[in-house]
Amino acid sequence: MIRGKEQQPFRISEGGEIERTRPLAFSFDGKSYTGYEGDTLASALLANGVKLVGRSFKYHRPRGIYSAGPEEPNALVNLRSGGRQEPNTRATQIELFAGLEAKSQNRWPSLALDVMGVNDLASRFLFAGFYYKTFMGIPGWHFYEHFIRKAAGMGTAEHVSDPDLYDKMHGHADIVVVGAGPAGLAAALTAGRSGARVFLIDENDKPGGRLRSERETIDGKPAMDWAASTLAELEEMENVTLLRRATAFGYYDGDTIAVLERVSDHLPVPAPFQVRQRRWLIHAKKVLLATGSTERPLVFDGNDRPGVMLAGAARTYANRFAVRPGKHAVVFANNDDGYRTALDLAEAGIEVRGVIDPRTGGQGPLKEDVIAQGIDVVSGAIVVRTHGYLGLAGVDIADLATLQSGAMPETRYIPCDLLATGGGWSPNVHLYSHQSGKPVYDPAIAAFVPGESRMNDRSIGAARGRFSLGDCLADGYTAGQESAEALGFTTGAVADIPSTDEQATGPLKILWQVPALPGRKGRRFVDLQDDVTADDVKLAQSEGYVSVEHLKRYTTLGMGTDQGKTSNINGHGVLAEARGLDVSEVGTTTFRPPYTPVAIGAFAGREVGRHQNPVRRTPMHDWHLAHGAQMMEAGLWMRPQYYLGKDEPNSREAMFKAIERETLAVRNAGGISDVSTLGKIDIQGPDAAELLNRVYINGWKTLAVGKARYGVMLREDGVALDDGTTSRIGENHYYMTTTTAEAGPVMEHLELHLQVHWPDLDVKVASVSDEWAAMAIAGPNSRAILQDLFPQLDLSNEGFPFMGVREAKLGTFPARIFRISFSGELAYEIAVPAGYGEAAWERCLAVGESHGLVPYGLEALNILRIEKGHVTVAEIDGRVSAADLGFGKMMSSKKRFVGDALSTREGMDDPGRPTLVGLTPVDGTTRIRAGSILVEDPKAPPPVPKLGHVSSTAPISPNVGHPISIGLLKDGPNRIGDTVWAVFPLKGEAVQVKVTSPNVFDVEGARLHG
Amino acid sequence: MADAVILARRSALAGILQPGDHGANRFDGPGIHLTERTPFSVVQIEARADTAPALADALEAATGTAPSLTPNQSAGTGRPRILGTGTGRWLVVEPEHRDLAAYLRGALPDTVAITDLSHARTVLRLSGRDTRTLLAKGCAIDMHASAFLADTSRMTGLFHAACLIDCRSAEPVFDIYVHRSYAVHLFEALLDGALEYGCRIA
Amino acid sequence: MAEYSVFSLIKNALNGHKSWQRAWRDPEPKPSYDVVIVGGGGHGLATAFYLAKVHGIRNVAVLEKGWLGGGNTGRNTTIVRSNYMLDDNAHFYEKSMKLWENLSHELNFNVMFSQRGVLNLAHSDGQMDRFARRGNSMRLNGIDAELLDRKEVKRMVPYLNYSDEARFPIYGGLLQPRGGTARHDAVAWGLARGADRLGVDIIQNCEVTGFKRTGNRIEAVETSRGTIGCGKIGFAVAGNTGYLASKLGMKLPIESHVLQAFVSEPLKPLIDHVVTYGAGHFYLSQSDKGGLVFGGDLDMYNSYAQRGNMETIDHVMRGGIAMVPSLSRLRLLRHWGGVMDMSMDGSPIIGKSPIDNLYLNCGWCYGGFKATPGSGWVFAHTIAEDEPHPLNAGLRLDRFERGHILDEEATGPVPGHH
Amino acid sequence: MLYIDCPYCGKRAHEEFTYIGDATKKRPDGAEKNDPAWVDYVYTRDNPRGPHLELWHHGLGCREVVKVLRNILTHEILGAGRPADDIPLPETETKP
Repeated sequence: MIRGKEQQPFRISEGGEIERTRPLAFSFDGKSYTGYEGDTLASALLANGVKLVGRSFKYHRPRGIYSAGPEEPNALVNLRSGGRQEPNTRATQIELFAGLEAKSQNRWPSLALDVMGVNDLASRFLFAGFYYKTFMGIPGWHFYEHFIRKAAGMGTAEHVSDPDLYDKMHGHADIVVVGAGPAGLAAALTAGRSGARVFLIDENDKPGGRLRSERETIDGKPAMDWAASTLAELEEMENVTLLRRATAFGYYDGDTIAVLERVSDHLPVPAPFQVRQRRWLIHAKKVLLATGSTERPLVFDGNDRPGVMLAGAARTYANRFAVRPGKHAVVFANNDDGYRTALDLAEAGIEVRGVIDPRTGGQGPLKEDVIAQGIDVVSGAIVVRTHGYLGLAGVDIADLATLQSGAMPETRYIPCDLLATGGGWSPNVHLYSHQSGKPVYDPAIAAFVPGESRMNDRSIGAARGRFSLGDCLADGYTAGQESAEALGFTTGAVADIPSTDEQATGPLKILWQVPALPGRKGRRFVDLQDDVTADDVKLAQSEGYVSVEHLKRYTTLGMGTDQGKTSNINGHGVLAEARGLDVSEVGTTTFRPPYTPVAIGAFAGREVGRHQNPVRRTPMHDWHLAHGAQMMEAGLWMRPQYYLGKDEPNSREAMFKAIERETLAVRNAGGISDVSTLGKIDIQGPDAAELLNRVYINGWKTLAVGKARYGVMLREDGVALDDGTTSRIGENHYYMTTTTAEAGPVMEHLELHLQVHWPDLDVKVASVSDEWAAMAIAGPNSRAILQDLFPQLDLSNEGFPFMGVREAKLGTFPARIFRISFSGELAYEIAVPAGYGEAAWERCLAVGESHGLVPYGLEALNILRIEKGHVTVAEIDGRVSAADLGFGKMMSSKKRFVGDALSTREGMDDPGRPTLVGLTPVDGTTRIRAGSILVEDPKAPPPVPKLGHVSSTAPISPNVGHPISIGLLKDGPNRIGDTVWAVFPLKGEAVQVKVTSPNVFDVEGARLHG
Repeated sequence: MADAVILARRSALAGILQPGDHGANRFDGPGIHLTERTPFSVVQIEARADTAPALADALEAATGTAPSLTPNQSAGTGRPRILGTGTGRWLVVEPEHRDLAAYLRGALPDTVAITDLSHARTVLRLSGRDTRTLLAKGCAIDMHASAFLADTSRMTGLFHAACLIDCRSAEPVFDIYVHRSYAVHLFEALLDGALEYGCRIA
Repeated sequence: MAEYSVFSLIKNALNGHKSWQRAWRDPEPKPSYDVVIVGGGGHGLATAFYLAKVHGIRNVAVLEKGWLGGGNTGRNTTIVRSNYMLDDNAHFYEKSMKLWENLSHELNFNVMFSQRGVLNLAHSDGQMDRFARRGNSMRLNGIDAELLDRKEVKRMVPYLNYSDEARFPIYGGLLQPRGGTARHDAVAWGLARGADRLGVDIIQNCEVTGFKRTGNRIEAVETSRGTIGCGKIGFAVAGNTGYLASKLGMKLPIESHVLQAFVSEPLKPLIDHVVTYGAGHFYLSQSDKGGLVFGGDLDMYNSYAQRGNMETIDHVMRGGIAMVPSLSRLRLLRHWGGVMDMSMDGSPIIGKSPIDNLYLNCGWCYGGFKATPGSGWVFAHTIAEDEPHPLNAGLRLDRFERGHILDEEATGPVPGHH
Repeated sequence: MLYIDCPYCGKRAHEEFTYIGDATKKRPDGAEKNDPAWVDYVYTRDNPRGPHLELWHHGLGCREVVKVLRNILTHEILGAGRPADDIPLPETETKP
């Protein structure tokens, strides 16, 4: 496509990995451009001559593309739009796709004209940590903060929802190889050939790593040929899984590698049913970290100008993307990469106007090659300053020795639009460090390398400071083979390690900061993203922030989205120089996961929206929905709150009407409610009664077969854990019920005690919560309804007394019937196997219709039980004792039970503790709110002494005729008949209340026993 | 009396499981086949640890299937199949055709705790090309064919629900026993995860 | 030492920042001190500061094994609040809140205390009732609190998930308007500078390795920088309290657990308050630098490692997206862990110990940061007077054997559940 | 993930387990109600900065309680067994 070519003035006509037959249109800041498939956004922008791509964090300085990978500090853009908008996305890692939309960030009104650029002029006032020293006065920090926050931040996010899906996957491997550069490919190859299960994980669209960026050879052929054939062999192996576009972002316990696979980020939108990203957790027996290394910048005056670029990145753009990152280049490096870069740039048709090398003397064959090409090499020299504003115009160079002697050197100006710069390479020790691995300093490469392995990991190739291609290959072949063998796989003969034709290189010259010209106040940026300069580091040091952690926190060095990939070690080097120490003595900050930032959605996977947590459904769930039930969450369960009639709107009035209707129906005729959510535990064995005796406060040895008993359990610290009924349904067979909320904890409580503390008890417990559907039928007509359901049963008070238990058939299937009551009415609970639950429920309603039976929900249930003073989780709230709930007398003194010992402590045994009482408004009409506090004097100034609180209330109690509530009141039993105040200062309310017994309805229990 | 209505044992997935093809339409056919096995009988039997071998013998005598004393092993072809679920604890399972719990109560000594869980478990059968991958989405155990062999089972968490996963064949065919109240949740999670492979529900 | 102010800032800017002094000295340890505080985090430094300022005890050393504020002071989620229900906690944390409100002035160091409001969301009627009880108790204790219904919550924080798709709908919330955040590192530095200016010796890289005892007294501490005599000694070492106590043969009602914290990439202002999700463990605020700072529940097992695991990370992120769906595409930049000294009832322990001249300040669970000035204030009082202040009388160590438990979360003696 | 070797189920990720706590605390069954052993049992902990014996409940597995020896400074799992098992420190020194 000719059009694409015209628009890409910096594109080289041949070479690279791009598909020139597949042009892709994209836009940046609203302007349209064209790139090619195989481009990144960064390479496509460079191809189009776009150099200014962002503004820095603090000073809003113009910034360009600095790198070609995950370390990018500058080129952060807001990618896509609407719900798919992604702020702070590194242009260097965005694969170009058709229609890509990107915008620059942290500028207003435009990238070229940014008003906040005024910060740059005021930079002397905005030095490191300036905000700790001011903004303390009137009107206070919160006022100033408003403006600081607006100025800070990087990208802009909006509250829009994400239309894409995320997935999570587990993997298991013998060997995980992280990174598919030469070392990783070689390791995966030898490990894979052994038959071991191998995961090879690479963050790029295709394997090769640095091989893609260099012009090296393996066995005399282009290195990428070797990579391609290796890849082809790996793809044939069923035991090898290759994850592309997948970043191993964290190393977790148990040799678990967390990986983010970007499944669809290279597409305009994910395909139907396809996810955007997939988060893997891969459990490995061995981990080979072939994570490569990151090039360090050089720190000099004006090193942040658009057009200044890492040397390795310049090679990447030229070699892999066929892009000239400039027309006239200067190379400035403290190692032989400078010469390699000059050669590659020259090959790409860029005019190289000089290689500035701070070293003196001969450095070997690469330098000779450069000189042979007629490129000017200036030894013992440095770049002392750059020129230009929105883009590089030229550099000043000077003699290093002269500068270091304190004299003012002569400077020479070289006009250029590209300055390729490199300070050596730092191994990527991030994953190694995530598991508390301690990197050690290697002075030969002026970088930290992995120290001792704490996990089953081994770093190979550049990740451990072996930078030559030959070393990387050898490391990979050997590590893959040895790791497989250590796991018991056979690898046969040692594979031939391919040969390379690298040139020897000389040592680098450590240069943490390039000296500034005397008297010049130029800024030398250590951290490009967060605008931390060498002077900031020195200021922090002079103020005593000398630990690397203090430095990081005081100056924000390394706190950006790049986590200091290009800045940390230079910053620590500058600090070390200021302190007169070696870098190894100041150490490094701790690398934290993730290696590169990970979308929060990828951790949630599909567990979002209504799938955030499982929903538990009772066997009658569908019936409730079909019959007007308004459902509410009860933990993971959904339960009916109340039932609306066919044509009733879901309004507040209708709700109150429904609740009243249901409450009255239970008291006057009959109601049925779904109590399937209660925990149910099957207890079998000769020691079952002994177990019950030990976990409940009351005695269980005398309970007869066919009878149920109410019990209360305590925690070991004497606080009430749960209550419920347990029935004896056979000689050695009991059926325990728990509250809905405590079903799990009680089961675990029993299992723990049986397995750990009382293994001698011959008893087994099994959860049968899901086996039984349960429904409560309550009300004066319940006996008649039951009789219709179970004509075979004698339901008289004598034949089936209160707390009796019967087994009977309901039609053809078994049912358990319990004469127990939560509402205080004559009531029964029927349990049937869950698959018959809905049928039994419908049967009850069909039979009960003529008796006025209606379904009732939790709201009515709550009113009914408050009328009776029965407690729920609102009272058993994790702080009350059995005695507080009025169960003091139930606590048996004839046996020992869990929680008895610590119940006797003074604080637990104090008779003045708040105790359960009933509370009625003195005026008979004012509603008492739950959560009210009971006080003597509603007008007392704070702090007001508290007597207790209101735990449960019913704003309407149609049966009693006035609002009712229960609560806990200090010295409660002795205060019955008194009045106190229930205050609710959150709404400015105070209600005078009369203290009563908790039970205010049918106190004698005539109905229950009716 | 409408006993016929009452007799109808209702699956937790009644009305939820929609037969047909769902999700991606793959040229090589759906990667996942999903069915519910219902009605199904599931009975837990548990012995005191020192009587486990004796119970195993009694179980074999009663059912014709010898349960394995090795952890995580399944035995039997289906009528019944016996799955190890703990030390001295098994699930005896089969398609419902008799009152299995009552039968076992009659056939086993009374030192055994027998708990009918037929209604407490919903049983899903998953098969097809992508089954192991689908399971790996929601479960941390190793689903690879070399690690999760036929006639072994695992109790584990699958999409946050407690499950027993029984590998019937390396093909792969898996039976998944989930607590009834979680059945819809698990089904939805499985279907959601299966859409990219195509899912055929029978 | 020069005061920090906008004038000093301008003056220094014009002279090239040559005259800024060290924020605190780096002294050699003296042979002995009237009071030795072990632990150079916020609590230890605040204790030294108030010992010197309020009680005139200036011959004080703070011993820090690493770098100042390197423990939980420098790795928490920076939330400050006093929204407690139980009186003993409420009065103590409210004292701390009042100190926070003047702390930047008191220290002449901007700790960026930002009273942006702390909102706890409720997802059921029962939870609303519990919040009402807490809010009413706060009001009766003279602490600000507001109970918001769903509509009011929506007006305040419109970006939460109010849709029918939400698994746990929002019913309302409890707001403490005076709650907020502070710049955690600045608190350590400001206190260090403040204490130093009053004569306190802050000794970094000085690890306590043992104790010299005579009878029921500690005569001196053995450290990596020599033996240092002490008249009185206070522990303010959070997650390492049990470890130090074990060197004295003491067992405490404390377990060390790991709590993770998270920060997103920096963004322009997006979240203006501190908001907590009530149907899972997630809380969220945005730092002044722009990072969304969030946290969740403990990893639920004992740990001294300052890093956590993925299960909890997933749990937290799920909670986050459940509360604020727009978080989905934003990116997690960094996560880390802190070691929490979880007490057995979830409330702190500040007071005397079974050893005559040893005082304990521990059991902070994950609430230690907000307590920093209050903790130092009452601990200084306790050390100076050899007697707890009424504000920490309820936080005594012997409350466990006496049964006066302060279980704010009502979850019992299981440290992981608080 | 921590991988715990459940005596019945085999090696499983810790997310299948619920952490119970210190396994060295023996319930003082039979001790008098006012015996300080109860306060000690419920409240005080060694909390060692190193190997720690602890109980985990395999709730998403066989529902058995597993005793685990774990270095709580490094999270390294050094052994696992049933509650009554004696789990010795491994012979090789644990990594710091």
